[in-house]
Amino acid sequence: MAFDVAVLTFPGSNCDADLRWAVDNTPELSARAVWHKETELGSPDAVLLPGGFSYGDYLRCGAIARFSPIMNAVMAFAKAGGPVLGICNGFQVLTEAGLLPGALLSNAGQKFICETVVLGKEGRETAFTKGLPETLRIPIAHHDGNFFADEATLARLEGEGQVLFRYLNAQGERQAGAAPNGSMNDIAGICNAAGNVVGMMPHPERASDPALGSADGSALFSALQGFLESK
Amino acid sequence: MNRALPTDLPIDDALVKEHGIRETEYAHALEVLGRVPSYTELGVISVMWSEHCSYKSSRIHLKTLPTEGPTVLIGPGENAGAVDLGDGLAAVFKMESHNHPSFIEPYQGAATGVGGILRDVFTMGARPVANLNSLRFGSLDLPKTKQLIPGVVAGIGGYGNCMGIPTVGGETRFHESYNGNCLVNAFTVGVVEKDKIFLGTAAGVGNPILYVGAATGRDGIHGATMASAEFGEDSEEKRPTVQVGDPFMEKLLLEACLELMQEDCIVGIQDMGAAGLTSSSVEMAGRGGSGIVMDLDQVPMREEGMTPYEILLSESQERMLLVVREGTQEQVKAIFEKWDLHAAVVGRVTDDGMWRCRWHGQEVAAMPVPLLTDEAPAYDRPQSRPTWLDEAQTLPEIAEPADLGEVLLSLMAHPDVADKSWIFRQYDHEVGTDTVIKPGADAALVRIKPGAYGQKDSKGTKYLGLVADCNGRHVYLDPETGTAGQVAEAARNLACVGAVPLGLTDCLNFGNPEKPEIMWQFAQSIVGMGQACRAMEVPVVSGNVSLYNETTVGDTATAIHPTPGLAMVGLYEGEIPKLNPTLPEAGLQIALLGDLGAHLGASLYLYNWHGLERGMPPAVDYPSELALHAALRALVNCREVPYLHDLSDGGLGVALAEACLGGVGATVSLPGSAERKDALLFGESHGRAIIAFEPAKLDQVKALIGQVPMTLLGVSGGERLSVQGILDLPISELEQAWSSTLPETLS
Amino acid sequence: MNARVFVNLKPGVLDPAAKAVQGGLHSMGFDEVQSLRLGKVIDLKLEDRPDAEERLKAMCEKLLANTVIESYRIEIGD
Amino acid sequence: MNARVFVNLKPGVLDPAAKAVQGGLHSMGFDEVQSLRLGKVIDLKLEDRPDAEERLKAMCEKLLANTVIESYRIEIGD
Ligand SMILES: Nc1ncnc2c1ncn2[C@@H]1O[C@H](COP(=O)(O)OP(=O)(O)O)[C@@H](O)[C@H]1O
Ligand SMILES: [Mg+2]
Repeated sequence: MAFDVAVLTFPGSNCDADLRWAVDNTPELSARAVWHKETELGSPDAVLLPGGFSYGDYLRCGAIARFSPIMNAVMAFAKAGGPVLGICNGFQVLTEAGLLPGALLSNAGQKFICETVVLGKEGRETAFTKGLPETLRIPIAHHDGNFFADEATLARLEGEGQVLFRYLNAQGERQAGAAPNGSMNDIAGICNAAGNVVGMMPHPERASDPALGSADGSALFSALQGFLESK
Repeated sequence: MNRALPTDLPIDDALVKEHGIRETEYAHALEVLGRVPSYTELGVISVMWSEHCSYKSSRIHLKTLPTEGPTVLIGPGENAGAVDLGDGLAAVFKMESHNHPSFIEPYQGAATGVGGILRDVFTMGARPVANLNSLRFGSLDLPKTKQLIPGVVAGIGGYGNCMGIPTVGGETRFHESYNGNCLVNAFTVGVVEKDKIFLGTAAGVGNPILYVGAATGRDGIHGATMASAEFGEDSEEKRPTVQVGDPFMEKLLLEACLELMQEDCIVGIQDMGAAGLTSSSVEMAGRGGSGIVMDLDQVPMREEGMTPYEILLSESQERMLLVVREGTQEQVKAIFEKWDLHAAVVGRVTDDGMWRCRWHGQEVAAMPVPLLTDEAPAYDRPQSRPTWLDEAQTLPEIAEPADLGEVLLSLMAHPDVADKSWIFRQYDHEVGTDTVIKPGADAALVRIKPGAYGQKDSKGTKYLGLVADCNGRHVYLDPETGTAGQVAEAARNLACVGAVPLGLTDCLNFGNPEKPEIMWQFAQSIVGMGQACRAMEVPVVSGNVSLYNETTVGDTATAIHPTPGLAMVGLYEGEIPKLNPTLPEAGLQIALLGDLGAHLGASLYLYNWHGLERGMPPAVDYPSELALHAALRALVNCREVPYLHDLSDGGLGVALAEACLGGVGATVSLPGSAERKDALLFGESHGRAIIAFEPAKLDQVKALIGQVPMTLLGVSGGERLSVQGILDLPISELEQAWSSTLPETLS
Repeated sequence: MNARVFVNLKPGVLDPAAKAVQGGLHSMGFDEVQSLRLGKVIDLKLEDRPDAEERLKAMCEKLLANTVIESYRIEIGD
Repeated sequence: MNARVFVNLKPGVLDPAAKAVQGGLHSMGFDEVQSLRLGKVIDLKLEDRPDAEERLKAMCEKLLANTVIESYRIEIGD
């Protein structure tokens, strides 16, 4: 039986269908849409929060979504150690909800950026990153992806291997300031202290098919499948 | 009702004139009504008879365009056109202008332009799958231009990105004729099962009319009439309340409407665009041959003290009007509630052919529907060929520049040719996970996922080819030839991604039609479009007209270059094309398809290097143009030709340079030694493309292109573009020239 | 010199952000919120100069406020 | 009851938007701008209730400000 992957839909989500498609294209994974007004998740094996503009995101990205009825269940699922992945707006929602440290400020250039970036994978092994290649080509598409954390938090993230993805330069090398959005330490993705909650600005679902120019992102979904199988 | 309504404002000549209604037009209204209209009615007549809603200057010309063909499901007249994609699917698309609002408030003007065109498409039941945009700005060094571009681009991105519709392409050009009138044309295409298309029609006596979406405010009152007036020096003062877009609200509307369309409730549905509640209700009654009665006090309002006049003329965004089957109201409301939207019953369908409005029970407007639709004024405005054209169409003696390498560098840096990624990087062009060929190519290719609409793809996966094109200089120097050329160029761009054109939509941006020379440009342009569309069998299924794009300063009126923007939709079926954005490797044979071509007239080169807008634009030879397209498609289909690119602005020289931008250079030599080298390199003759393939595939390529002439130019490789005996430039220099123009100017 | 600039949407201009925030507060149970407006406040530290106020006004007109849809108010501090 | 809430980024949080505005002003020749902070101001009209202030504070903590990066200040009007 396939693993049950809950993909949340907030009213302004717009990558939810893309994410379900990428999940469904992964062997043994089956996506299930969960409406934000639900209060129960059912019993999923993993929960994914998609990109988009959850409630228009006029005040702060993810600020209102964090109070959606479904979020209590998501928090309980996360506290119980269930694998949770927030992509782009999903990442923003997770930081607003306090499930991940830090915050996402507006891009340094004050512009929306849509382009494919080179990511370096590092840090701990998580349900979504185990076995990933060292570098991946995955698109970003956001206006507020400029990761910020205070000094202590940043030191902890770096020290504990909680930085999972870092923007590299076009040649795939680490280079200070390589982040197109101004992120501190060029951080593109992180996990929580327990390692079960992951947030990232790049969109792996947009790089999950060779037809789209890169299939590197499908490795995250395969990693989840591997993780769930080995459990 | 105890508060005096401005319904009672006395109607006098001055008020009629202020509403932009001519004496003869007013006389016609008096005759049909048999009485003096009320103030509210006058406002309604004024917007319905405005250029924007009635197409009074353009109607008779538009009628000459070919709008039928085997692919056409729905032609002009509905909210958008629809073409058949096969296997039960249809593509629904349209292009629309938001020029004037964008000049006044670039971000919101452009954003609400995108919002409006999206509604036109999803109102028909189609899920929008891609946007294009066609932009014109004045000289890039003008402070106003530098202020407009970031706002317009951010606005287009802001709306489309939030809605989750990828903006996959477009075109952007610059010319001083747009200094006082920028153009912002937005295009949307959606996909729908072809037997599930919804129309904007009011039928079934007694059926309720529902209003859904944003509450009505005083936004953009007289927006439609503003779009029909020239800008003067004081236009910045007279600006009406600008419409502000709420893309989140529209996203809710989109999802709620598409969900509702799965149920059997809707009789007709139409978005409220220009002239808001008035035009949507009038047009729905017109199409249904019915009548309508509305209770305006039931309309959700955002502001205090609004009058019927204001409610009817408001252009608040993100609103839809629905006619639903009696008895389904509760079901409809429940679906909207799910999306936190409130639907209000504001009226009923009647059968008396009248458009009636009430205010707290009292009738404030009652006019026969046809008066506002089919019987709206239509003019055959006088035309005259501009006298300056005689001189402009002849080419003076032109000295050939000594260093054609310098010329090429300056063309690469010209903003018309230069890298547009500063623009499309701000557009989410990948959401939907279907953008297979992204912005930066000749045309975009957007996949329709197998089975996404329950379809069984009989010939492999379907992809939509999408392109927007218009060369205003060609049209300016000869509207007929120039416009025909744009149809050819759009189809050629589609052929470069393997797509067969199915239909086109246009957005005709011109100056003041009351001036015979402008009217002539318009009429001639339509002649050219019709001619090319017939010859190439591409029907026009929807479109939009934007007139009065001119600015008067002192005594001089400056009209924009005539700009009939075109967007064409094509279909590619099969395995995904194997194409590269630039030359992928060394050792490939580079060849030119089509005639050598050395047509200097109307070229960007003449304008950019010699400061001349002169000469006839290149003409299209349809049989060879069509043969070229067939050849290009065959080459894409065979998947053995990794690079192809059509020739357009800047001709062969620019095309070769563009091919090298990925870092793999080329060494070529030009045949045709008898010709001027500058004309060979930079002339803009139609019907040409360059391709690159493994030399061993030569015979296969020859077999696939049939009768199309092919000239072997040289081979790929190295880090330079070298045209033997003419120019030799490092790619880095070309790249630098090409990529820095926009970022350096706009930072 | 310190100055503070308030920038607000003009009355009658749709404010989608305020609408969304008010909706958010309501759905969180804060029904007492009857209306809400969102504005920007810009605090500036400026070099003293005789035409400072005039120039501040120019900054507002040119950049800090979009006067097509926004109005602004300047408060001069010390 | 009227209330006004000011929301500002905490000191130490780099403000990319403010930096962009200041850069814009400088490039327009307004060199006198030494520093600049951007904040939000939220004007609310609230139904009177005894625990109004407390609840307003809750609104700020929960939604109006993100206390990881922002601080807020409440001004109660009449
Ligand atoms: N406003 C825009 N929005 C999105 N893409 C754009 C825009 N302007 C230009 N582009 C993209 O830049 C590329 C070059 O455009 P253009 O020079 O007009 O192409 P062509 O010469 O093939 O018609 C195209 O892929 C086009 O889609
Ligand atoms: Mg092209």
